[in-house]
Amino acid sequence: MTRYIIQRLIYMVITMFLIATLTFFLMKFLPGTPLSAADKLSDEQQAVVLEKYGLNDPVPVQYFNYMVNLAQGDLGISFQFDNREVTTIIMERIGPSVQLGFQAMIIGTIIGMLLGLVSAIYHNGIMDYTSTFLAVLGQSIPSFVFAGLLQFYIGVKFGWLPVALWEGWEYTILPTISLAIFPIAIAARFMRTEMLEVMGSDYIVTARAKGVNKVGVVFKHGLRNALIPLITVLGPLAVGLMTGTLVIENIFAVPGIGEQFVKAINMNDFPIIMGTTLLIAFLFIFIILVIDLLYGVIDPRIRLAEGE
Amino acid sequence: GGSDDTSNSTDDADSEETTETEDTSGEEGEASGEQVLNITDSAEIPTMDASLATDAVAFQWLGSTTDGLYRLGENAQPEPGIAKDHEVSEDGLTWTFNLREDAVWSNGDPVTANDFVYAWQRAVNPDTGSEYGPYMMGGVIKNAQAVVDGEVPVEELGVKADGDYTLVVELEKPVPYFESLTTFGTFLPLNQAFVEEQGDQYALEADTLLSNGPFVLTEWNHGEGWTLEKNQDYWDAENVKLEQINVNVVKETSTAVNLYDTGEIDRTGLSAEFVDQYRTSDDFKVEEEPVLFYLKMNQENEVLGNVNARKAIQMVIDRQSMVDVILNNGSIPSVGHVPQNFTKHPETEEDFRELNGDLIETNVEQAQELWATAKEELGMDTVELGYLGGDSEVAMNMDAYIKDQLEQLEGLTVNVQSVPFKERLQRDENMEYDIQNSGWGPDYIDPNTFLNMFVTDGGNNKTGYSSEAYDGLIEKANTELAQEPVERFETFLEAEKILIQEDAVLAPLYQRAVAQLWKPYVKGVITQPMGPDYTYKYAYIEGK
Amino acid sequence: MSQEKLVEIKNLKQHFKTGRHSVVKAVDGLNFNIYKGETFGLVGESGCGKSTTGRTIIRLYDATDGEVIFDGENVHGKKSREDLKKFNREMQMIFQDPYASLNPRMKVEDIIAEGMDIHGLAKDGKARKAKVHELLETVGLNKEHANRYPHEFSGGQRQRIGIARALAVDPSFIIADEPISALDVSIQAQVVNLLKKLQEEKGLTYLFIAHDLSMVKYISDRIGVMYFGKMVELADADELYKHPIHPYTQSLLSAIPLPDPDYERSRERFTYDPTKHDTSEEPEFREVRPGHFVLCTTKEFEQYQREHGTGE
Amino acid sequence: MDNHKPSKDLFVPVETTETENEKISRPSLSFWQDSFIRLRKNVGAMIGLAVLIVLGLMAAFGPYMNDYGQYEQDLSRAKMPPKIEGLAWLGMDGTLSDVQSADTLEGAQTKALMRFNNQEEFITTEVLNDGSNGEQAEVRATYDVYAAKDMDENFWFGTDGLGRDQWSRTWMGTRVSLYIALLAAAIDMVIGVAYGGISAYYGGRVDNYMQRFIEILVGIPNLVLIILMILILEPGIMSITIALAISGWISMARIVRGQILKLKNQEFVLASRTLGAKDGRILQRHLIPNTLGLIIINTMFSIPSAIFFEAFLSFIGLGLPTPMASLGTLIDAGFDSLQIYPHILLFPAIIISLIMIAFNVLADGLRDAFDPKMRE
Amino acid sequence: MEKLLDVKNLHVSFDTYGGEVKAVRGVNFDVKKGETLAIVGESGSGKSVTTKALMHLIPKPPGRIKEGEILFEGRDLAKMNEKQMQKIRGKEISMIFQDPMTSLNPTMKVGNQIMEGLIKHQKMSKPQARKRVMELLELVGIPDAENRMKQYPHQFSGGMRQRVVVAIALACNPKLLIADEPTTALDVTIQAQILELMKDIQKKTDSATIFITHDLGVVANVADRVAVMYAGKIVEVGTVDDIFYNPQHPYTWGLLGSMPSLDSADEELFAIPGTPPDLMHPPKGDAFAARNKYAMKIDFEQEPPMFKVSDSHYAATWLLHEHAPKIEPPAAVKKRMEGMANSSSSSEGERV
Ligand SMILES: Nc1ncnc2c1ncn2[C@@H]1O[C@H](COP(=O)(O)OP(=O)(O)OP(=O)(O)O)[C@@H](O)[C@H]1O
Ligand SMILES: Nc1ncnc2c1ncn2[C@@H]1O[C@H](COP(=O)(O)OP(=O)(O)OP(=O)(O)O)[C@@H](O)[C@H]1O
Ligand SMILES: [Mg+2]
Ligand SMILES: [Mg+2]
Repeated sequence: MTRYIIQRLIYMVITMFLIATLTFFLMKFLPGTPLSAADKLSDEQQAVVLEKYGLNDPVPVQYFNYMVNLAQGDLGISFQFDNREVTTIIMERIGPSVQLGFQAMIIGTIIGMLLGLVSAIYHNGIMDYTSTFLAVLGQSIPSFVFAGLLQFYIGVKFGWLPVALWEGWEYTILPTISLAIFPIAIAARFMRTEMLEVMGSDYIVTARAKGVNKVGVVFKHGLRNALIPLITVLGPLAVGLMTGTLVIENIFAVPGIGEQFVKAINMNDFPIIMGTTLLIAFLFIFIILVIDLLYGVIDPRIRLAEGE
Repeated sequence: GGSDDTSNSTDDADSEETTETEDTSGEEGEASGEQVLNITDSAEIPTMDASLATDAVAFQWLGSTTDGLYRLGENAQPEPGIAKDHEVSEDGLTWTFNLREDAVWSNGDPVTANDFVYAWQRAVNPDTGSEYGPYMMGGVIKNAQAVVDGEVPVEELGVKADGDYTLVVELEKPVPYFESLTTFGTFLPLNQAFVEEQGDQYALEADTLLSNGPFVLTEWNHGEGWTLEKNQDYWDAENVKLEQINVNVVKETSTAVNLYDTGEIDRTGLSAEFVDQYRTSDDFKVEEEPVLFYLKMNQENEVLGNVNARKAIQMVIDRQSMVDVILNNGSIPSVGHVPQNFTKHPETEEDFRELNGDLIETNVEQAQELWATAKEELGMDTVELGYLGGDSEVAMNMDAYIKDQLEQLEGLTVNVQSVPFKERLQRDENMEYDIQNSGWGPDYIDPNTFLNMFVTDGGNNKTGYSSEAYDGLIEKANTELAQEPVERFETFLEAEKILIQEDAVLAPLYQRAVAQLWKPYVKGVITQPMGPDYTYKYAYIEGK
Repeated sequence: MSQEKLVEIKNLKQHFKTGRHSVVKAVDGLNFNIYKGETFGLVGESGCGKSTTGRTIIRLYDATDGEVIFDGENVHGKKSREDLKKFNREMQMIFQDPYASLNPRMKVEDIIAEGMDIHGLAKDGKARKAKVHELLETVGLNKEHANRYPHEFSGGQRQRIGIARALAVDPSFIIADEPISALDVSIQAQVVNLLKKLQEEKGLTYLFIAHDLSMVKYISDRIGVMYFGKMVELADADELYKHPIHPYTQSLLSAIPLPDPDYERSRERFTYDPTKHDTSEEPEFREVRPGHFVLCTTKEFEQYQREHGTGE
Repeated sequence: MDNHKPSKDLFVPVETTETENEKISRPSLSFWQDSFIRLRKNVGAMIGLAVLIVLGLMAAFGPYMNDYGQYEQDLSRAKMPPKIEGLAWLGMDGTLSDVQSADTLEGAQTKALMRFNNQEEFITTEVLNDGSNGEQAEVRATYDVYAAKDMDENFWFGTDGLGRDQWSRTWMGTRVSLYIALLAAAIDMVIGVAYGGISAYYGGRVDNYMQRFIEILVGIPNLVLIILMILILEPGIMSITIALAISGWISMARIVRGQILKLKNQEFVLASRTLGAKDGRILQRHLIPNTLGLIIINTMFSIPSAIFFEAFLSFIGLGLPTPMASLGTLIDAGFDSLQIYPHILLFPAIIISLIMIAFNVLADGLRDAFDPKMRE
Repeated sequence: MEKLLDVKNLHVSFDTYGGEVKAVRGVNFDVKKGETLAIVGESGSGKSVTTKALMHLIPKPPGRIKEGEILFEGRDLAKMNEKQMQKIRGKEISMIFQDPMTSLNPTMKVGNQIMEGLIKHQKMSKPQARKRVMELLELVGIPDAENRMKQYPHQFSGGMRQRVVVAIALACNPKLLIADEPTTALDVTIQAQILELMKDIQKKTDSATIFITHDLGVVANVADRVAVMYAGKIVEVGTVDDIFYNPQHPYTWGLLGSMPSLDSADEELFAIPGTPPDLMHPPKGDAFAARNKYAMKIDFEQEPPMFKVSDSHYAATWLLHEHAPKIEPPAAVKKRMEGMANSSSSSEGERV
């Protein structure tokens, strides 16, 4: 087990290295310089400023420097926020995104799973159709439309919850709900499919033959077995949500990383793009590892050592 | 600063606002209730380091926390800041500023002439990596360009402290608008000891920066918002009524409007759709800005090299409908390249715009004729042009509209290219475009800030336009006539005619205004045509 | 039945790596011959390596060690594609699970003709169709079945389709890996009868793998008993049933329930205890009675000879 | 048990022929026919299919059903509300209405009129609250836009901010969105299926490297790739499609891989191998067809992602070039006027939802139809 | 002996897209206390559906019990609702399924799976239940129960898993045990062990068993009485000796004839030709007629009633009718019949 994890961690480092390299060179194709006032400066003046960021060195040298710094945990300084450390900026911004993403995932998974379970239990019944319809609807309405409606009705019209901003726990509710719609839809649909599959298997009949009631069968026997495909899709989705969603962050004025990232791309803020990319990539790979480990926890048959 | 950003949402970061202030600004009212102002800004403060600042948000909050030599007051008139007054030498090259002695930094240090010397030297020092330092000071302050180019040491910069409270500035050439220039963020003083002590960390957090102005930045949650509190040690503290300003970063107009409706914030910008909804509201205000939008045409393009083609393009666009329907925010059609209500004739006090009148008009028939002539001259039947558009929501509608308008010209096909902001800058820089939607706001209050853009090889020209006559007029205005305000002003009038009427270098579109909602209890906020958008020094809350 | 060897299996080994350090010795040193025209039965409990043996012989797995000599040529040394193709035509396999062994999304015609397509045996579409129809009739189905899909057939019919598929390339040797275990008793008989009929008509040679000893006994000429990857006993079918020598074979035989209540009431089951063997030396495969080989040590060999004698 | 005496002459043996015995009493159906029958009996799926066909037809012909072009601008008729003769009760009566409140009734009246530029002759006002009870006075003004603009023809879905006919634009947008969805899904299906199939089929080291490559691809944010694409290819449908295809197939590849890992040791695959089939044949004829159900389902999941991804690109200004429209850009454009001109958002939003729901229901039906377990 | 279970005229159907599948079409049988009834018949003949219907375990929809009574100790199970059935399942009637690999929950510890029923039905506390689980595991011959109960199914071999399944079924001392092909998936040696185990336990607990299989060898081993099913009906029922030594129904002949005996010579096996009928459209008359070598005209027109062969032996075939011609059963079957020790009844039956 430990051995396996160590092996995976080594893979992780290699993958991260490759991603860093690839992104670094891709970024060199991005047009323009990070200067915000490029149009105002003469070429000589621009060169002077670029020198400050080391952007006048040949690309391989820049790459080498970046990698050396990266190895020391130094992601460099941002271009758009003069002199501010990328690490600091990401740290400031990741918090709200992770919190929202996490809350949305938890809510999304729980509600989605319940909807899916209801669907599976009352297969082809009115409850099934209702919950499937809700799930599909959740999947089809763009989240920003939903967010806009929530903000207007819950926030402005009824005044039940804060409209936007980031000043306390109650401020997270609306964005969380808006974000949770998609995971709810996905979880519900996967749960339904898997649960139907599981409910048809022999061990469920065995459990029923023991006299276990329907709820017991579903929760004690069905759930865990239906979970594997669910976490497979929800894992990457969680990373997606936790690393920020520009649209929701903008609508609710959440100081998250998604907005930051898009802006960095627009502003050619290479260090931030790199830093965020590495963070997202790390989270992705890490989540995949966690999921693989979770498989083993959920399903004792899956032994990790045999993974490869 | 100049604004190439056509994304003209009402609370855009790059925007500059006009001298027009709302009705409350003039009267002296009685402050009552809690003196707290809640507002939003459209972006995080990129930096609080005056040397490095480049955008409106930074200048806004630098301006609120720091006094320079002068600060813009009502009607865009410079009023004393750290400088009590100044003298200008005969030749207009030496400016001597007398500083007040009661100004202190928020760490207790007095504000001295050396703080300016240090700040200005730092701004042009190549090691600092300032973008605006070279731009604002180069060619203005003696040796600034040479320092930037590394030819002379920074100490040679034409700014010296004569004792603690006298600042002597030497210029390269007479600069009639230098006084208004000193209100600009790049010229703000820095406390040398403090800055050097903080090193890399300077101005990164609320506690690594100093203020000497009306407010102190007390809390700074990057990306989320920040809080300013009244500076009790401010030399003019008695005129500052506001105790606190809370700023939150909000990007979506609809979000800001919703916040406004629930009373969370005291001001919001409105997009066209919301204007319809709030036009009848008592809180509804429109503020005109001296920011111009226009089509830039690349004369290296065969077709656009033809003056008749350019004139046709100028004429074919219906500007009135554009501002009424698409923008719907009080913007006005633009008919020249100097905004209205920006500069006045030094003697007659007549507005520049009024004097020069409409340099273009919309006339589709005439445009068609001109276009036909152009096609004949070029020997072409059909023409295809690329159109480098903006990338924001309003810009999309605008681009679609302009495409539609231009295509009224027979045989013209316009291909809209939406590219990311930086890519647009890059293409402009390399002149890889045919037609481009551009905008520009003033850096100082003088027609020169608009008109000198299009001199041959000017850093912002990028149209391939080159005219000896035009270059000559601008050159003359800035040298010979520097000390002759009236002739100088008239020279600019003439230059604008050449630029727009004769040579049709640009197709003016509109002069921007912003539609806003202001809570009626907010009083005394002054809006500015350049530098910080708003002056909150005299703001107060009454009757909340 | 001739004594001409069709397949010789020499010291065949197939080890699977299941982890970094763990290896499953599914087949561990098998030696036996299959004569032309005979049916060689292979029995043993689940997991003893019967399927692996069959699959290794037909090269679905590459052998870890050992040789499979088919018609005088070493199958496992073969390299060229052409040689392999020839070999693929000569040797065919029938699989255990009639449901899993037919692609549910192919028509019966295409399933049966796949081998012909691969080897280019049919000149044109017509010839292909004709051959498929002929094969269908051979296995007791009819023409109209060609256009159907596997799910429309019963298990027995499916297994017959599987047989037709194997026959399509005119093989001389067929490995039948538990072809009847998944079938209903009444259908088993259909398939077994068909296999016997085909053997008579086409002179086929079978390797018949099963764990149901009564069927194996019925169809096979000679039977090999496997235990944990090794052959423990090999003899003529009747001989093996009458004189099982190795204790494992004895236990296997005693475990088969027969459809005879009286017999069942009196049947005594004999349990095999592998620890009771003599461990003084590596056991070897020795001929205890004529044509009857048993895996044993010298000591055991003597004991077996004493108990079971050479004569009748 | 029936007690009547059967007649004696019935007790004669009859010959039963072999062929009769082997007769299959079920009608002969191909796999596809069989699946299609099941699909046809699935009411939901058929409704989904019908909706898609109708939407497809509307996308094809809708824009030509009236005289307005999708790009035809006329600022004088901007933001017209929808009007369909006979559907007034649905609110599609070509009027706008708004409630204004003020301290006095007159104030409210004035404001209500001012709201619609004081075009009194076309405004009907209705007093909701005369303010006599100490509350704010409220007046609802209803403005007949069509009368005011002297418009004879009707805009069925209204017009947008540039006076373009929303009906035409919506169907043109549907066209683009359907195209993006289908094409992106197709490319993603092709690449994903091939990638997953090869990775799983060859297994071992090939699989290991191919999976690591996916990890790397996943690690690089889409946005960076897309911006690069857009710079190389100019923004437009092509670059969006390619951008989607760069990374959209990953989940498909994963799923196909999982399935093929399971399938490749199935006996029918082994059987094909013993016949000497080459890898290509096995993949094409045996493995991929048996993954079809899953592929369909997953494709249905990638269609909404594709549509939303396009909308997202539009949101950040990297979508279709002006003045083209997709449902995504239309919804995005309508979002800002959600509260006051809801019709601009409403129709595209309804259609996008319809598309998604229809695809989903159809996919469910298809999955059921292809599921061997659904077979009796 | 007292009847524990009495099934009368049971009909079960499935509503599928294709139409109604009449899987069980009027089945009558009974099980007495302490006896073992084997149900044989080919695949798809309705054995599983019949027994699952007893416990309301057929999937609903599409399945439903159309008519019939299931009297268990006098109570009609067919009329019970899900709640009531939950009290019967596992406690009074329990079930063992065919495949030990799939009938255990892979993600639940073995001990917990056994414990579940105990806690539910016997209201035992956890420690009590744990103790009982250990007893049960020992009873079914799994050593080291203490540790084994904490393991997961995949850590058990096939035979051991099936023992666990048996232990689950036995947990609450049911009065009736239904074993649906409990050994089909196992190899002969393990099959023998499980069969011995089941017989052993039955002796100890005196429960009745319904044993489903299509392996006649197994039937001969375990059964007291045998019911032969074909196409949703019971076509012959009798004691194990009746069925093996004096079979009357041609289908039973076919079943017996298709088993090679160890000493049989090289003669061809008797195979039942053709395939079972489509239960969506069951044929008129005798469902077996189409595959019956001895079919008569009447077989295609009228359904045969149950003819009584002896007090314990009944068969539904027109061959037993007085008018039917004398038929020689196939050689293999005849050999059996000859070898039968005490054949008393004639091959001609009376109608009941
Ligand atoms: N591909 C493989 N990888 C690892 N182990 C394998 C593989 N195939 C078979 N084995 C192992 O080899 C052993 C022999 O398996 P094999 O399938 O040959 O048995 P068998 O005698 O055919 O059994 P059964 O009667 O159940 O079919 C088993 O322990 C099995 O787990
Ligand atoms: N869920 C279902 N839907 C439709 N038909 C079904 C269903 N379950 C069983 N049947 C049908 O009922 C009939 C009887 O099936 P059953 O499982 O009882 O057979 P069996 O005798 O147990 O066969 P086996 O020996 O294969 O287990 C079959 O024709 C089968 O197709
Ligand atoms: Mg096997
Ligand atoms: Mg069954």
